[in-house]
Amino acid sequence: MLTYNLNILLLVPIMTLAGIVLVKDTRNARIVTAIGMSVQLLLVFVLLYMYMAERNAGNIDEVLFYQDFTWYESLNIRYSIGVDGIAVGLIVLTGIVVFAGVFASWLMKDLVKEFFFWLILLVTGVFGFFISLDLFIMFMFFELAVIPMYLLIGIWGTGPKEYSAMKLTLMLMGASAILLVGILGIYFNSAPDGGALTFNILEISKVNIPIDAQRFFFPMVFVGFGVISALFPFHTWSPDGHASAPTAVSMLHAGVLMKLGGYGVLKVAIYLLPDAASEMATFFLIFVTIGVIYGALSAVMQRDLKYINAYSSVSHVGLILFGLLMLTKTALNGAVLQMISHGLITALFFGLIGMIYGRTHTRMVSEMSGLLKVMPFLSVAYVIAGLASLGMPGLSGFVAELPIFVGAFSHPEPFYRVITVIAISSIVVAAVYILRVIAKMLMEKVKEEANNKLTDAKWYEKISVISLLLFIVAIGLVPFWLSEMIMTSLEPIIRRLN
Amino acid sequence: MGNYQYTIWILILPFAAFLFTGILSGKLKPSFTAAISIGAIGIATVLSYFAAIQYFFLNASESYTAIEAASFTWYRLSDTLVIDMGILIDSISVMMLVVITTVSLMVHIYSTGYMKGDDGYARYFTFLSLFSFAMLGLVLATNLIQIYVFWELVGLSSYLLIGHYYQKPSAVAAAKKAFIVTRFADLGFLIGILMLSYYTGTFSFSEITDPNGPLITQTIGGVFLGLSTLTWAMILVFMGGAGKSAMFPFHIWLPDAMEGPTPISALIHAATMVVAGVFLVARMFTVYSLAAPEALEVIAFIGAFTSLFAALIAITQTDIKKILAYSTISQIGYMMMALGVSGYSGEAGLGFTASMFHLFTHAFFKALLFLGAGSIIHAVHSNEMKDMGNLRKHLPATHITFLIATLAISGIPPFSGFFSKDEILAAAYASNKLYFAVEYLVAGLTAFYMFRLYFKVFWGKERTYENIQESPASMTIPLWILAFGTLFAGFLPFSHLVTTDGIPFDTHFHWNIALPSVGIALAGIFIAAALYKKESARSQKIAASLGAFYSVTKEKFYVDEIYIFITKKIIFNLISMPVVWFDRHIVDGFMNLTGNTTVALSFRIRKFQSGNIHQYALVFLTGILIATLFYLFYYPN
Amino acid sequence: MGSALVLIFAIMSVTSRKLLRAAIYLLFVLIGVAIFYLVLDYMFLAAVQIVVYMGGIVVLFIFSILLTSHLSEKLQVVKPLEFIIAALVSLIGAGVALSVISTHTFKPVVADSPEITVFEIGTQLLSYGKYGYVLPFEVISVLLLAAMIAAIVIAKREKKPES
Amino acid sequence: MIEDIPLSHILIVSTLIFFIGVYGFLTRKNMITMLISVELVLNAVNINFVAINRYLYPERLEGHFFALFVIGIAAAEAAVAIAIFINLYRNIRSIDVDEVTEMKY
Amino acid sequence: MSFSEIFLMRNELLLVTAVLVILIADLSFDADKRKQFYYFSIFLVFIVTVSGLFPAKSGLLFGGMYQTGPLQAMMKNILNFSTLIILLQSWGWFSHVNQQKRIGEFMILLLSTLIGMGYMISSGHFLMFYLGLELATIPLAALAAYDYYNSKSAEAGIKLILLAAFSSGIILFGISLIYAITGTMYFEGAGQLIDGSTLSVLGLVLIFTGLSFKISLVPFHLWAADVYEGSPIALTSYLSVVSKGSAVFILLIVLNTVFASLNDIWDPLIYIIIIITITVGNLFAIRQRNIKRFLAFSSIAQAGFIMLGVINNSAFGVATVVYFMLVYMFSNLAAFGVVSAISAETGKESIDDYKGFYGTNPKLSLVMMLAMFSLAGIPPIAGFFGKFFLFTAAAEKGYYILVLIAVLNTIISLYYYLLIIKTMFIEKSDTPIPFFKSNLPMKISLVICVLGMVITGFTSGVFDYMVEMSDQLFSDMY
Repeated sequence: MLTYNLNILLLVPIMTLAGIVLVKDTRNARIVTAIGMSVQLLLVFVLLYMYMAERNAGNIDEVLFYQDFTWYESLNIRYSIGVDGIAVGLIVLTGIVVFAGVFASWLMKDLVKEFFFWLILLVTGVFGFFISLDLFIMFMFFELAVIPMYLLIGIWGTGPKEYSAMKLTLMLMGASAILLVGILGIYFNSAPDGGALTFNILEISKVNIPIDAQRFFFPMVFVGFGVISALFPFHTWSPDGHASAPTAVSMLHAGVLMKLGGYGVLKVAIYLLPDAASEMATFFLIFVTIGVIYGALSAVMQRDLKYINAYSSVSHVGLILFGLLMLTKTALNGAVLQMISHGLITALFFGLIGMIYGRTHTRMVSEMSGLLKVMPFLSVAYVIAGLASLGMPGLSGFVAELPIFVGAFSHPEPFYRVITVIAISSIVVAAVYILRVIAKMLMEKVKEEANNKLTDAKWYEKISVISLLLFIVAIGLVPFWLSEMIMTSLEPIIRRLN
Repeated sequence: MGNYQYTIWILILPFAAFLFTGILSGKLKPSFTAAISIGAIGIATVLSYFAAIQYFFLNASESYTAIEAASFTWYRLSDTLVIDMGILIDSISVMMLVVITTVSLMVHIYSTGYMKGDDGYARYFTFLSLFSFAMLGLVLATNLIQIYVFWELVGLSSYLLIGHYYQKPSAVAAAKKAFIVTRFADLGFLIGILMLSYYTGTFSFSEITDPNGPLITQTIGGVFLGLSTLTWAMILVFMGGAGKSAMFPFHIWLPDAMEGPTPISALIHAATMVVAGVFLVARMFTVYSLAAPEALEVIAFIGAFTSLFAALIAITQTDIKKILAYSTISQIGYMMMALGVSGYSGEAGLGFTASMFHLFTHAFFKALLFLGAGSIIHAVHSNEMKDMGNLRKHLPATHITFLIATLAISGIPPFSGFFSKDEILAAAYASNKLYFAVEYLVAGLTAFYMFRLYFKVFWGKERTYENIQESPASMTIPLWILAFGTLFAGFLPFSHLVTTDGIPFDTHFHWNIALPSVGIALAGIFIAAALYKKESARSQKIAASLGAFYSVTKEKFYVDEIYIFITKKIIFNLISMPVVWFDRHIVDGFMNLTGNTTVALSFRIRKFQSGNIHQYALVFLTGILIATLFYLFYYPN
Repeated sequence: MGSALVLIFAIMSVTSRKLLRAAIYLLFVLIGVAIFYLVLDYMFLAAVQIVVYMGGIVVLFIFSILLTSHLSEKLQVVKPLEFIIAALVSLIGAGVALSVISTHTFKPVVADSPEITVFEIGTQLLSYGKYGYVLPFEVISVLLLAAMIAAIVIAKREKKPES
Repeated sequence: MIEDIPLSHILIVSTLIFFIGVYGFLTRKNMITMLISVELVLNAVNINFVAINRYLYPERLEGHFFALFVIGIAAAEAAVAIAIFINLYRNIRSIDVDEVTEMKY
Repeated sequence: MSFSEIFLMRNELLLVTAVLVILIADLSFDADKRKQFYYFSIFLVFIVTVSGLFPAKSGLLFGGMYQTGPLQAMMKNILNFSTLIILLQSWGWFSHVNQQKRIGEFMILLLSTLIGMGYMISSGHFLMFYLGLELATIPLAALAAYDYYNSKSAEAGIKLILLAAFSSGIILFGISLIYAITGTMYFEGAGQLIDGSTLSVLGLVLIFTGLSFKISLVPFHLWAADVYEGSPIALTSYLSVVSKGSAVFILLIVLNTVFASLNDIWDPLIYIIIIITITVGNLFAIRQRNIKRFLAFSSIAQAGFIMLGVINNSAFGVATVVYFMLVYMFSNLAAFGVVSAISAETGKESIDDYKGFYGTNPKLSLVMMLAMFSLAGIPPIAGFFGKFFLFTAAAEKGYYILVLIAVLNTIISLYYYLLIIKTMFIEKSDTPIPFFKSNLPMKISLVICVLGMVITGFTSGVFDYMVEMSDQLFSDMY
């Protein structure tokens, strides 16, 4: 039987990196990147297909395509990789977003080689993170995915880029520092009954870490991963970082990187420390809920498109954590779907904002109007993104948020239902800020003379936009395949929780 | 029973038309787009009529039962909670099918004339298809989530169509307002759904509304503020309905929604979408009636209040579409009130039947009114009554059809409105005399303001018009067809078709109610005729004599201003602004402070490194001393 | 009383305002220490002390003093605050060390010890077994070589080339 | 003769010399005097070694040899230090420690 | 002792030979052949380094005064290797006219300190320890003052020698106390006889602080920044890598042999010192504008991290320390290599001068960036693995709070490392350092460092081998 070698997901980006380094002129650098990421996208779909085929064939292993090599023998660090449905979903997301991102930054002007190099390095980290099953390599890829961000924002960003880049990097690395302690804690408690300590998630999931240790380390792991998912009050890196980042980086960061946090919370904090998760969920839920509402309310008052979207991300990614902390299967499923859905939507948003900015040279909502007339393609895409973001059925946002709310509401504790009601109200606020932008920016008459001459999307921008749109609609209309894939993979986690 | 599999095409066709024309927008000829849309809705209409005939008249059994014509699992939320997409055929959905497809088809045809030459012609038809699809999906929904899905899609298409003239700021604002207000109401709906699903573990109507089902037979949930949790859930569900159906206090979006093209107002904001709330309450009526009667009381109250409130405002408006909008609100209030006073099963369920009946007839005459108004606007290029007068000469077809509809809405026999309104009044009379009195008054007010409109537009003084002429056939034919419907819809034996429990019952005519209601309607007409048939100063005098009351109603009771106050002043300025400030200065400030403190600290302690060897040695030695003393006191062995 | 004298000289050598005098007081201290060694029967050590210190180090000091200072010049004293802190730290340090040492019960003193001859010292110094010191001896020779080169290379400076 | 002088007496003296040296190191401004203070410190330590050897462990000469090597190293250290002092003196015409605070913070 | 056993000491013997050969060769190479002489000397060091790669046996010499084993050999290899790299990086500095003549002396002094460190690491006796320490310090002071037209250099030399003398006085006092208690100076014997009395604790504190001075742990670090700044760059890197590494290693040996039974007592001491060392080092590093001084404080902070491995006080901890030293060597020397290349070429040592450096010298700035990332502990560069293992070592003992404080401090350190990267990559300058070509030895050294930084982390064999050796060392010795 044919099996899928997950290493290829790392190999292709690495070869792309090598290609970028080797080519001489800048034009070729982006072509190499585009080819590399197209191949990667193709491989991602092959993975998706093979995963589903394998599952349909009745393979009920917790993870598929498992590979395991001993790396550091003395610490029992292993290079173990494998994917479950959740990981596959997020890998698909990453593949699409990076593909779209490369095309969105087609016109990148200075230091093109370097830009694509760092971008692909970041992507390598992300793919590595999603396939890894060993806490050590997971952590390694996590940091690998974060650090190129500094240069990407610092060199190619706009506005107060140095400040934003530094803040973002320090806060995220600070979080990963806390996370590191949590991981070490898990490691040293991974064999409470004797035996070899291990970083392997699958193995740790078979033992029960002592409850005291869980109580001590759960907050660390949760906060560590939570910060990259813009956990209140550690979210402030996000608006500044997103606002300053170049287009493709915002896309990847909001689209994919913020999901590392959610994935980590699910696969490490909740899966490995289930008892503490149940105990402490209430406490953290308060912060998460504040974040959800707070992000939405902040977005209402912003004037800069990127800030609006960044705060909206705070709110929407907050919903991911919200769903995760509910610890019910439905909510978890919704949270994972929300990761994918929000990833696509926000990437589309940032991509479009970048494209619009590239034409109008402003991101201030008040300085634009009537764009629908001059750039219908981009504007319509923006409207669809907006609708998806505010949870319009038929688009992915709805099918992701609905299970979160249903799952959250099915929690037996009344407190959870009350808090859910509060969280749900964010979708109304979302409608307010999204429609406000659409109304002001896209509709009415073109007030600015110069804007009348602007052109609509070029072919590469269309590729970027359509690839994202396609999936937003596909998931929105036919959520079944994705949610089933995730649901089966949630089983082990649910079993651990009970 | 029968095979209703084909009904799936009623949904698929408009959707296919939407997708096809949407994706290929710009590549197709506009007229071809229109043709596709019309073709799709046309076939859907035929199928709907066929389904109606099959359901109501080819049905062998005595009662009408709900049939799930099609169903597939769209989305599995958990092992037990499943979202299906399907088609539920029962008396109200079939009735709605007829209403929607008919009015929609008429509007489609009408629009080919009305929208001719418009920039967004193709886009308009694309969205019309989307709306038809969404509205049909809504009424055919088999479960709460499906209805919510299509509910939102209906809202979306309403938003898109209101904003059709997107370069006009007022249209943009109206679209946004409509969306946000209904969205807010939908929040309640969604929470209500969640509460129901929490208690029942299902979304399916067949289980939730089963009179012998667990939700109704067993008391579940606790008590909150004196009402059971279920009641609260049902009130929240109604909140969603109130939003869509523009019940007070969510009515504010509907008059503004008249910024959309007039055919849209006819279709969405008069005949179909706005009655979705009524439909929703009817859909859940079993639960309301058997398990949450308090919620039903709320509905009745809101309905009665809104109908009076909107009627009062309608009297003073000058924009013909606004008048019609307020009249729509008022009429939906009627329907809501009727549902609210209705009992369950048999004769007691008259209110339900009456409400559905009124919904049915209202769709015809209100669509007709709007399309007529559209025809007028098409000719006059204005919405304001001051620009109109004596139009009966110029627009004869429009005039006749408009008059028929006006008589129908005023409740003059034998027009359809008379029969349905009569049943509503009878139901109110049987249940609550106060509501009866209110509705009785509203009937008079309705007749008054409708005829005020009629007289001002079609009689009165001649204005100067630029090449005014009757609308083309594509617009007048739908008017005639709808007029035909308005004339004869009232004779349908509704109590034999649409009842609370599906079992037909006989109604007798309530002469004691019908005659006075006709009387008050005629009174309203006469007053209107006296005041407005000829241009005179009398109306202004009366308005002046009413003073404050007149201006308050003209300003729509300042509800809009209250909303703006709440959103702008309270939510934006008092909540959002502080949140943003808090975020920038406190939360982010704290992060920056941490960084700055570190750097500042770094500057503070630099003296430590003075460059002087003495000091270095001193620090060295002090370090040793501290360590030693630490051990002397902590490890004194 | 001998020890008191040594202490006094020590204090004077660190407080004297005249540089050369400080060196001379150091010399006295060193002599005192040598006498200690003698008292303790470590003749060889005493001899080394006198030869190396007095013959080497102190002479080195005096030379360097002559090279770098004017003899009449009085040494500057540190600021009062610095003085107080230094004195305080030293006193506390001494107090702590003394209290620790004085409270410690050492193992009983071995009164009689074998006579140590220079021959024995020589043998041990060159033995490579346990308690043999040939390796340190070699190492210190490397050290001295290095120190010598170091001192020369630093002190022997050429005129700065014009560049 | 060691019967007359108790070990603790010698240790007290050596400790005092040690701290006198330390005090000198902390207060003397001239580098040569600082070096003198260091020599005091080393001598104090030497006394320790020798005394402990003699009183407690006379069978092995470890302390004795240690002291021997310390003396040697003290000499080497002093030589290098003075070479550097002289070099500094050529550069800045002073060997006062307060003058060598060019690098700080 | 047989003849073959003397080969256990081959590292030191070869070094001594090399010193002697250089001494003689110095006389035979003419003034115009200094470069050949330089290469010749490097070749000698290279031979010594290579000889260290042959498998090492463990054994005791001279009755236990000298003890060696694979781990010690490995540590010496690291030190030799570092010295080799430092010498490779020094040509730029050597080639200046006034330095050319004195290459020989410089080499001799540097190698003699290396001999001292070798003996110190291998010592099994306090006397050897002390002699090694002094041999590793006194010539260094001379080297610090080597640039004798520069008053800063002399100042550095003075600060180093005076404070080193002072600290060795303190160590000696501590040794005398231990001697008073145990009556022996052999580590093994002393370890068995140490009793945990207050006196022994005092001895422990004194010896520990004396060594802390060498490692530059706060508050015994104050000399480090000044000396690093004032010294020639070659010596700065030597101090920060070689000298520090050897001191850490002997501290490990002393703590785990002599004071093994007192580990409950020294744990809190190290615990506190780690916290203040990392924090103070970081806080000072933030503000530095001189790149050498900056690296000095960064290496002070790094020393604090190293102590995380020491506090583990088991074989694993020792292995993590040695591994980190290896990684740290590559990273720090890469950084110093770039600094010294720039310094030799332009004389610029201020961080502000590095603005726009990437525009003119992309390769060097990439090396610098890698070094900074490695020092900050960013994967997949070796520094990440080094730090991770150190944290693991501390966490193994259950010091999670300590690890937390340490990892939070890595954020501060990341901040200032990023500042350097920012200066080079992001900030623009009107007068950037112009493009220049590095000399061949420099290139070689930088390539080695980069390869080391990249490969060491991925090849798990290195670390696993160290753990194994360290286990063996512990089972042999203690």
